[in-house]
Amino acid sequence: MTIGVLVDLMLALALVGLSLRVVTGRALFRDIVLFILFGLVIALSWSRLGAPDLALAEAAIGAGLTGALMLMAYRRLVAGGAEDVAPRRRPPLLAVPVAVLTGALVALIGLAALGVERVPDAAGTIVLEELGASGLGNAVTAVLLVFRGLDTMLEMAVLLVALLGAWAVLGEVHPGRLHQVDRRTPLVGALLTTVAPVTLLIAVHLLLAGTDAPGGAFQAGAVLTGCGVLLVLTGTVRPRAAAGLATKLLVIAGLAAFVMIGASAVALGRAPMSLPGTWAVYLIETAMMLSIAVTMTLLFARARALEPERA
Amino acid sequence: MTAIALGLAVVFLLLNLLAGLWRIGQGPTAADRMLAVLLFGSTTVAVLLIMAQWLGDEALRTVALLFVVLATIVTLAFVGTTRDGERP
Amino acid sequence: MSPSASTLPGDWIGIALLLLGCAFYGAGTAGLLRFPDVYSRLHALTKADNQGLLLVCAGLAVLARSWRVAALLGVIWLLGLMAAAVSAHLIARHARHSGSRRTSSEERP
Amino acid sequence: MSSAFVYVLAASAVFGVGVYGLIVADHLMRKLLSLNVMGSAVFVLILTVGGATPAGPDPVAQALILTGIVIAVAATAFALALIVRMFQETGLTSLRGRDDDD
Amino acid sequence: MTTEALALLVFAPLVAGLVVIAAPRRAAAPVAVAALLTLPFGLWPLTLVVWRGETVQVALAGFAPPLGIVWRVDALALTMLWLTLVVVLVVSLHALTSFPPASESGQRFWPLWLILIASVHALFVSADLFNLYVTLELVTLAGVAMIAIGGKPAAMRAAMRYLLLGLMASLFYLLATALLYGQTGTLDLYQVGERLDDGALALIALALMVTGLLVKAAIVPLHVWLPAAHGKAPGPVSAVLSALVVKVALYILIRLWFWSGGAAGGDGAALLLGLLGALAIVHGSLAAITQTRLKMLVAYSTVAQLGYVMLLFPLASTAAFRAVTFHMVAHGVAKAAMFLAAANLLHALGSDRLQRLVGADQRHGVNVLAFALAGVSIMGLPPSGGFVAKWMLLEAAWRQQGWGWVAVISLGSLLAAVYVFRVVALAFAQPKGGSVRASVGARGGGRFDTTALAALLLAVLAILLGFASAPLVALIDRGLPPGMLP
Repeated sequence: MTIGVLVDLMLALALVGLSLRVVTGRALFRDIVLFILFGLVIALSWSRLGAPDLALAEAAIGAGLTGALMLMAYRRLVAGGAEDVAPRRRPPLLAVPVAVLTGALVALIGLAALGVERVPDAAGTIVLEELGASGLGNAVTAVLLVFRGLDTMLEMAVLLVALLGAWAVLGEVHPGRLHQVDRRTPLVGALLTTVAPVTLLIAVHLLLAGTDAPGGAFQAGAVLTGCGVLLVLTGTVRPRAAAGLATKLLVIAGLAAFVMIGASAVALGRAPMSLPGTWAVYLIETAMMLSIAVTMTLLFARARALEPERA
Repeated sequence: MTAIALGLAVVFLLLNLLAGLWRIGQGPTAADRMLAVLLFGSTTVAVLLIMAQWLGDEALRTVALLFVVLATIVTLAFVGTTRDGERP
Repeated sequence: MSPSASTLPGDWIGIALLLLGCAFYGAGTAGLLRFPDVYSRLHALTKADNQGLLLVCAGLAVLARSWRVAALLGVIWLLGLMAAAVSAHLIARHARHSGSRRTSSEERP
Repeated sequence: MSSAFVYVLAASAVFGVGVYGLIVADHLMRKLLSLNVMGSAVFVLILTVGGATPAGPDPVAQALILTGIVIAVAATAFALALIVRMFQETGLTSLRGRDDDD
Repeated sequence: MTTEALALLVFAPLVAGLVVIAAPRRAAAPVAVAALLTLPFGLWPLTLVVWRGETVQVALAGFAPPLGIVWRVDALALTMLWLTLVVVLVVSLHALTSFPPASESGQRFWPLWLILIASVHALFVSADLFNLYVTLELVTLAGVAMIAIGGKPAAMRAAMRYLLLGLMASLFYLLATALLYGQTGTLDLYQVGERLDDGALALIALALMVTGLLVKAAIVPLHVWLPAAHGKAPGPVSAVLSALVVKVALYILIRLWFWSGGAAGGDGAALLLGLLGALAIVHGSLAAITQTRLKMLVAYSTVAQLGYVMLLFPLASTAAFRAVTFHMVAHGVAKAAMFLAAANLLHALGSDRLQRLVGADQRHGVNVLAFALAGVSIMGLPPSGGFVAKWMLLEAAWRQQGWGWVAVISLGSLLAAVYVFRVVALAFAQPKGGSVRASVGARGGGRFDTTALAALLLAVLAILLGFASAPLVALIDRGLPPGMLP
């Protein structure tokens, strides 16, 4: 057994232990914290499995964003008087056998699948062969934007629908009251002036490098969301009653860019979703990054729009 | 030798993480749990940096950078979250 | 840089720094586990971990033999320092507001 | 024993745990946590059973996971919005009880 | 020409949805209507090609599978697209009144509605397992959002349950997709079918996928989310959920079974699916009979009617395929009519408790008529579309001497008659004391407006399908699964 496998075993142990606590615990706040750590360990696992693109996405989205969203929702429930600690209840009789059986079944097929010999012309292999033609150096980005762009376009639609759905059930918005961390606290102010620009830099770096190295619009968008969340939490921006045109345009930008380029290809006599060049990849990715960041920040703030807080 | 040292360092830091889990389970206050998250954050950064060297994967340094930047945000979300929520 | 099979003389310095850094991490964790109240735990953890991160970064910079990587590691350490400072401050403030007390202050007059 | 072997076992266990949580959990947010845990398990399984190329894990499998991660966070965000509003309207954080009201 | 047509079906509603979000309110109605009216022009060229017995294929971005995704329209897909077109156009007519595009509620409804249409189109034409996952997720999320749109507690509870179960089902589907990809190296439905062996691994993967789809298709016993979700949603949403959205999962299931090697599961699995269908028919119908609310009754009727589709798997003959596909169309049209009529009555009477219906025929005759006509089709009485479908299915079962199936199909129609007649009889009943009590809480539902017109239009179509069944059957015959002969 090599040290590598030892590391894998430890991560695996942490995954199983954490998931058990997250799922069976009875103090919600603690278990959300554990869930964030679960995401962190998953990110480490991606690193071990040789998938840095996924590690980046998991760090930013899986652990960071989902965790922050959960904490925020928790805060709203508790502010409304919800109980944190659940009473102990007898679990349904079949729950344990069903869970154990499902797990065992999945393990069985997963292990069996490991033994399957790889097809020589698997899609992933062809991607690597055709990578040169796509003009990109990062195979994952090439799949997402060039080879299977339709999936990514529809995924942007999913994100948009999530926001529209959240808006539909928003109810009354109370402008203002969101943050509890005062941005005039000296350290927080310093944080804002350093971390916010650094997040911006990292986002741009991930976006630009993402065509050839790990990274891309999703990771960049998630990092940028981190910046947005920071602004919301420190009260630098506050919710507004209605979304203006700028907000709406930012929210739809990613999908709109994809749709326009994908559909205009048809008008030019090419197959739908063909991209006219590498510049289109950058254009779409930039639009996607902005849309992801704005959408997720709005979902986090539970707002239709945000505006700078006037001091 | 270098590879072994790097691997052992990762194993040692992961053991630290597992120990931190105990503090989260134990509490007793929300702040204690958040402290453990802090431990997780800083240790993960170190693990990622060492793994970048160990596995020869440049991109993991970017992941580490991302962690450093985003770690504070979770703390901020936490501080805003628990004032009247978490019982001590 | 790819993992090298042979160890150059300079690498020993890197490894030593790295392992020393890990030891600091271990000390921080020990503090988190053993110290009596939230403030002392905070103290132990953030201080030791930052020191640990510095040593780990230094060790890795030696091992990587690349100025670019060294610079990146430096930036990461600085940001980590910043993040730890702010986080520790916020957590401590939160703990004080929600009524946690220092065990030691009860013992001293 | 290979890395993939370890992660398949772990992910399967985590998947089972998630199923358990989905059945047993009462609080909607915990159900959502369980779903997310299950989702992560599925993602790990996709990468491990998706096969590998000489240049690392299958890029198509990675792209599928990235898409899956974004869909998961979008669905989670929407579900949380729904949970919060439901709580504001009914004071409930679970789906227990009857559906019958005007 | 066909490429443009296909692109139009997906992109036009999507673009319209985006414009409605960003443009001023008064632009919403014209934009939405314009987009909807372009859809027939997309469908027509496709129909011409498919009618010649060909299949339309478009490799997206020019990459053939396994590298890329393919849009593929055969007769089955085209049939579902036509169902979508009819239902969507008429229900949109209803929505123009019930969710005025310039109003606050309309501003919430229309973008989701247009994106839902685009995603249903994208789903029916997709021939890629993972792309189907994304579209399925999109359809589900849009559906959930639209159920919850009014912010009523009961609707939100229903939406929540639907969302949780839907997400779980998606994970099963996704896991199975990964397993199939690992084995075949492709995500294309048809290539998977060619490359898949019938080893245990493939079977388990398919079983996982089928389980996920059964949840999304609300097949008993995995139907628990459906009644409230469809029953508590706003009228146009209920209509489109019952007519299209649940069919979407069944469509993928049929594709998987007959085109991607799912039938390798063997007779045992097929029988199991058929039995679930039979159970759905009986349970759904009995539950519908015991409901005290109109929309819940209609929702349980959907649970029952979906069961018929499942009979295809054990029968697995050309006749059964024809019958079931016809049934999906006939039920889609009739059920949309029924939900619209029920929603109109609910709106007019202020409640959809069945007792409130007494005497409804006098003030809300059009809606009652629409409900009754649609009911004729649901029951399977001649000369409706429902009759043709059930008759064909009965014949298919009879010819294979599946007496059990024959009994279930007949019983289902009988039970359907009970719940439909119960409603109609109440509506035509003489109110106590001879006065029209229904006027209490009435909100201007007496007029013959576009909402009633929409319900009636669909109901009439449901009947007309019985008279004009030949072209539809001829279309279905052009896209039989591989191995089935006309």
